[in-house]
Amino acid sequence: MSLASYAVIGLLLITATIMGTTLLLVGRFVRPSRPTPAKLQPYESGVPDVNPPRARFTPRFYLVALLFVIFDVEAIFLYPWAVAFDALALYGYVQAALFVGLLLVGLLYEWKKGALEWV
Amino acid sequence: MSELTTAHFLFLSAALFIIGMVGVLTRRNVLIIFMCVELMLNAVNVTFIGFAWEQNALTGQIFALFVIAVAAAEAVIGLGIVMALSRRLDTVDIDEVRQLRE
Amino acid sequence: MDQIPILSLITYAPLAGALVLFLWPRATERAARWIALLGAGVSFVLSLALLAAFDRSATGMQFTEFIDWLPGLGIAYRLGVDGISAPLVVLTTLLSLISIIASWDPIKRRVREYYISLLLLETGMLGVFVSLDLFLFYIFWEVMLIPMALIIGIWGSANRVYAAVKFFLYTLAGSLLMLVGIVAVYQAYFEQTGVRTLNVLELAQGTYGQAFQMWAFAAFFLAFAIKIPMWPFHTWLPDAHVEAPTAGSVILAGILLKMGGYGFLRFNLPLFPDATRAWAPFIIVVSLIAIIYGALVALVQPDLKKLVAYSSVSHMGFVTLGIFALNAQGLYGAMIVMISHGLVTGALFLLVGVLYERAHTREISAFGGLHRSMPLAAAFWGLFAFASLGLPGLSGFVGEFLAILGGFRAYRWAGVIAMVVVILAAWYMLWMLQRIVMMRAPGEPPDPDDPELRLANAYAVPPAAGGAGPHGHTVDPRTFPDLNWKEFATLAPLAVLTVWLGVYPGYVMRILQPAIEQVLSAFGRIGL
Amino acid sequence: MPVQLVAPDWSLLVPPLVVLGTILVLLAADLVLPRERQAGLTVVALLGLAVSLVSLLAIDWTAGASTFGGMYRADSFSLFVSLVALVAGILSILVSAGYVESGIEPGGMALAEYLSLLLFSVLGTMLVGAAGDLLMIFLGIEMSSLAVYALTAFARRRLTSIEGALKYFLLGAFATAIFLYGIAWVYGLTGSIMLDDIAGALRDIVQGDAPVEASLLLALLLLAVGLGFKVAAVPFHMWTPDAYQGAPTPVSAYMSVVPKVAGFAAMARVLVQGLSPLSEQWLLLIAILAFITMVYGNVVAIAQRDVKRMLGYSSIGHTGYMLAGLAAFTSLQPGDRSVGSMLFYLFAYAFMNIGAFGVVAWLQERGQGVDLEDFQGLAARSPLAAIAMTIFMLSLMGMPPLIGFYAKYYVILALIEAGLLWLAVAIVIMSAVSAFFYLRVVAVMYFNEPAGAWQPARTPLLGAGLAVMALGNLALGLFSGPVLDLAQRWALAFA
Amino acid sequence: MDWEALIVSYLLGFVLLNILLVLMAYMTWFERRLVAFFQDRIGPNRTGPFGLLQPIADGVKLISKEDIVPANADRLIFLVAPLLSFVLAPLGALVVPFGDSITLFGRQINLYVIDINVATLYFLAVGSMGVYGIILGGYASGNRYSLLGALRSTAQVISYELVLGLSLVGIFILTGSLSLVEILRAQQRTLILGGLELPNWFILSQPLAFVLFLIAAVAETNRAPFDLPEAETELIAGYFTEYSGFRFSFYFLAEYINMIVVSLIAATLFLGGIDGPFIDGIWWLVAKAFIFLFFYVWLRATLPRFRYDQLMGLAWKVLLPLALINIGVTGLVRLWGIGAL
Repeated sequence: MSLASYAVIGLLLITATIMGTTLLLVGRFVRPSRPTPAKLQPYESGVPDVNPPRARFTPRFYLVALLFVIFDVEAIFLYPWAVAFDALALYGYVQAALFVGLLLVGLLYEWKKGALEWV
Repeated sequence: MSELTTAHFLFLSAALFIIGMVGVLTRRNVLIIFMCVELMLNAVNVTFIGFAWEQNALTGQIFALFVIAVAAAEAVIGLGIVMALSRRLDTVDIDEVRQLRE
Repeated sequence: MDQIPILSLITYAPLAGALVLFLWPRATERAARWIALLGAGVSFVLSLALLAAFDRSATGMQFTEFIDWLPGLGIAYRLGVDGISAPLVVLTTLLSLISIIASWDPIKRRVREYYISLLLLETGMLGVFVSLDLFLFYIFWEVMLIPMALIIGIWGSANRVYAAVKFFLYTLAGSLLMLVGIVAVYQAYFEQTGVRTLNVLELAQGTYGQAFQMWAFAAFFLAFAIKIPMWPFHTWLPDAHVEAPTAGSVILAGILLKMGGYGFLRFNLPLFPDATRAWAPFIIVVSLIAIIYGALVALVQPDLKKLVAYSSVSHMGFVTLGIFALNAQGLYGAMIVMISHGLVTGALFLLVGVLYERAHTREISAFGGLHRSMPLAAAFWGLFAFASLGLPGLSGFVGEFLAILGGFRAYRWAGVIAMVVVILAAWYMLWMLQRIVMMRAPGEPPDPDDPELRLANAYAVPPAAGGAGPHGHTVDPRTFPDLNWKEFATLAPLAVLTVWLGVYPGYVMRILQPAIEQVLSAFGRIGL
Repeated sequence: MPVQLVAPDWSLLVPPLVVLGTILVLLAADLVLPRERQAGLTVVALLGLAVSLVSLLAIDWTAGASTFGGMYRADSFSLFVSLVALVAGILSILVSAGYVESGIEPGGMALAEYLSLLLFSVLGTMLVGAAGDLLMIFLGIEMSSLAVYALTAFARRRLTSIEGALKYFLLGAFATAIFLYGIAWVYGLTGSIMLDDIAGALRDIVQGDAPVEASLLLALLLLAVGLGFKVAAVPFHMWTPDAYQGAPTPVSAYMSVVPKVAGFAAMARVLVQGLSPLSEQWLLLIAILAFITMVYGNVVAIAQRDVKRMLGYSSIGHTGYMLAGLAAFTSLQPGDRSVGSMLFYLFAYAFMNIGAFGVVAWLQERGQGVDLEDFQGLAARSPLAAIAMTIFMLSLMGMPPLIGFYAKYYVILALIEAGLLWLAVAIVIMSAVSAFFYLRVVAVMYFNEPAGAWQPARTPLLGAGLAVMALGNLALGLFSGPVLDLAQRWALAFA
Repeated sequence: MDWEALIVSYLLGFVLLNILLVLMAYMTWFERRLVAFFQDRIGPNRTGPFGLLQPIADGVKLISKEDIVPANADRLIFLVAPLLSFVLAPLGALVVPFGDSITLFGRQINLYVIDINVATLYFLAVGSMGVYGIILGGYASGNRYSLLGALRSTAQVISYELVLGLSLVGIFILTGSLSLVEILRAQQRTLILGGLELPNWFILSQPLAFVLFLIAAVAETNRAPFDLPEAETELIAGYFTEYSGFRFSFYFLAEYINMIVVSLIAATLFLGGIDGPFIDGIWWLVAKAFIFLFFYVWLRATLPRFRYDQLMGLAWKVLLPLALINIGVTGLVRLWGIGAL
């Protein structure tokens, strides 16, 4: 591993940002800018908006986020295991199976509890 | 490029940790406080990895992995609570949450 | 244990009664009273047997019991009595029994709970007197607090909750300090000998450094000084007495106060002789202040109970005076004052209770002319008032005389001051007696033959239409019935004992002798 | 890459595994049983904890065996911590029986989830006690607190519950981060996360000529602060009153004990076992923390009218006493009473405080609130409940012959043996101060007349629990010898 | 690595960046022509030969359109969000190995920008960061549809992200590495299956993983039939409802660049990348990536959009368990293979 590889990524990230910004700045000299109050209204198919824009939405989005966090961490744990798979051999496999199994049970629990239903 | 030393890791992590801590102590938005805590946890991870790097041992990295896992669990609980709060109160400002007083 | 554990039996007989009552929620009030009487009665009879079997010539503890309890910490279940505690045990059982009889009619509310509290209280008090293990002693000491506070707080009069809490907090604060002292002594003894024990007798064998003694003495002293109570720690006492029901006052004055004195004799003197010597002059001064202060305040009390309560403060001053004179006369005096005060003040509170039952007030001004309506009660009033003020031939005299003598031998000035102050006691007692027994009752038409009143008529005091109590009751002392047989039964034994102790103190003194000699052995001054 | 994986000695893990198994059973039952037929789950949870408690007996704790490469230690310390956690768990479940299903909390609470969360927390606490390295301590503490965060918010329709949970959570997470940072530094400076190795490395550092590095002191401070939050030591106590007041009452009961056990077990493991060579540095810190904690908790409790909040502040005070026990640490010799007295205090505290909250729950089930006024005349309405509450209050106050007295006594003993007389006197004075607010409850129950409506309710399990705790306060105090001996064996574990 | 090598890497990356931009532009043309073909239309054919100048015309048009910032938008975030999406999109391609090495101007130059040992992890990380652009843009717009679109998008992306990540674990087990270069090398070996000599491409040994990856990749890029976040009929274009002009086109750019990057990665992971008959080389990689791109367009032209519950159900109830099963089976086979069973 070389830190320089990451330096390259950083440099390219900066480059890409500069490119994008440049494009926007160039556009600034070309494009018109004639804002009118009506134009600046949120788009509601032409109907005046009465409700607050940050209305409530279903909590299931949170549930998905929470589930994701759990399983993403599971994935993190599986990666090193997968890489060292040959060295860990059967014992490691059993332990990983136990780990995944527990999470799978958790998933089943959520499933059964209806956390995955999206209605 | 100059040589990387443990001190670099430690300075970075200390900076992150202090930023997070100051954030927790000064910010009023629950979510931001929460993010600051996460920042602190990640600062800890950097410390662990820095020391592991110095000692050329894996213990610190393993610890960091566990910290990540626990942080995830913590996030789950925390978001659950914040969500319950915002649904009841329509705010995430900690100063507006004060039913519990004599 | 090859003998009958008589001390345990005495101590736990009331507890057994309490348990029976606790586990029998449907007990009628009548049954509750009888069970309580039985519990206390068994205890009393056993304590008489104890006294009979008590070997007056032997030094040291008798009837000892020992069970290992928390061996790792040197805590054990150790009981035993010597000459100091044995009379107090008997006094406790007697006064408890009397209290139960005295509460027979006056207590009408939550009777079962009342007797449970009373019996628990008795067990606690007995435990304090018989335990030889500091830890056990502390437990009984604290256990006492709750039922006493409940008795004051539930069955007391108007301001009862305040009084109960005040009583509780004062005593608790003192005893907690004692706890630190206990642990400190325990630790000091361990460091010295390598033995972990809380046995009082064993701990007394240890020698402790002067500085350690000074503050450990103070820790114990504060606890006992609050209990006895010594000026300036006495402020809980009048409140507690005034608010407590009659039996509560009797027990409070008759027994609880004695625990302070007992504590001095049992712990402070044997454990910390050097500190005792160092502190004694200060304590003597404070005792004198207490004697004078108590008497002066008693003088101006319009409330009968308060008057008796403050007289207790004064009397307890004699106890501390006697104890810290650190000579035989003083100690005998202190012990006899304690016993005598238990009998006399207990009786006085009973008499106040008798009046309160009839008048529902304790204002001195509401009474008068009792010698006509209640001749028997008036006789008792007279007897106990005289005993209280220390009339020779009655118990009060013996104790106070010896205590003053002890004080005189130790510090001449102290004896002189104390002697002079006795006059104050005569003043407030006799004045009180005159107002409630002799003078005409409020609303009573003046006796035309009374020359004094003829003089008074010149100032034309319009006769009131009867004394008005604080509750607006109209009371007329002239209509009061005399003592009923229960009241008589409670007062008569006390009267007998008062006279007996006054005439023949030798019996008690012989019981006390070995124990007091032992206490004094640490100070090197033995003999009368 | 040579990797050697040694099969762990599962037999040492039986007690925690039983708890884990019970949790799985509960969750499975939750899936198959409809909600109205779940009442029996309380018994299942109780049984699970009881079996785990019994299985503690089967393990030879004197051997000090360990497994998972030393991560999990089956020694006398872990035995006692497990014992306290399990007993407190059982008592808490008894207190929550009935409360959870009843309509006290708007919207009700899901029983199976409640029980499994509670058991998770017990499990985490057991793991802290058995931890042989810092990772295990961290995981155990988190397992024990995360579940309690969720439990605190369990009355999710009641805003105060959520608010308490939010504060508890935010400060708890903050404390976790600080604690972890301390762990990271200890790891970096000693090169290990195994407690014994840390102690060894530190011994070398301390015995060397060089002064102790500032970074080591920083690590120590971070650890102390992090754990201070967990046990609610002043000035890291801010969450406590709100969380106690806001949480459903049985949860308050639970969280006043078990997470505290976890925190103190971690303190003992980290400070006494791992950082004992630095004891000079941390002893004074702990002693001062103990002092300000007990003073603050007891003094502020006086002003409270809400009984749950009062108990919250009083629990801060008790934290101070327990910290004082820890501060009496002198050496790892078997005669040292410090940690033993702290452990015994925790054990005693379970019986007193869960009981006190239990009576509050008992009242709530009878339609009463949680204010002091709601206790008015309880003695007339239910003498038994009043007597139970009296026992708990007096025990908390430290009246003999109740267990609370013995707990305090042992702490004072340890302090005096360690020469910390001033702290012993502070405990005594604070006990007198605490009499004000504990006694007020008793006074209100006995001296006031009943007021307000009263709904009769049947709560057999709760009643049994209260009876057990009331008797326990008496009996376990009088016969505290065996328990104390067990607690005093901690030094065997750490030596 | 010395300074020279660093600069070479950087230049290579810069070139790649620009190539991606051009490719992206022609991807739009390609898609429109192809969809037209599927639908029996002609598609853009006026601007230049075969309409080849159409992307440039589009660009010129978009850059000259007014850039409207709605009144109740969170202005700063609103302005930055599309840029974020755009900047992050091409970064994933940096770890794709385009060949072994060539000698140019007398020095050996590796034909990959960087080789890091956690390349796959890096790709996943960068890919998932793109979602920030979406959620921030949707949030900052101050429009209900935008927010809902953003939320949907986020939920979808993170759900499929899991599948994406877990589907690769099988490959890691087989190669013992997270590096794309290592994975590529592993595929350059030969797989002998029943006497048949096959390339050791992971599409053969990990077919289930391949399918999972493909589905997840399509969902990750918010492409049909998983294009719910921008469902015109439901959400009026979702998170970029309020965007106009060149900012709008940034989201577009990002989407198409993502497609290309995912295609390149998929080709490297499962189809052997630059490995192929005759001479290995970058053309094979391009050809394989093209297959994927074609597939993308084909899907869009053929399949109707999922319903949202179907979408989430698919991820959590079908793909996730399948991915775990794949890992389990792969592990078992591998154990048997190394003789540990």
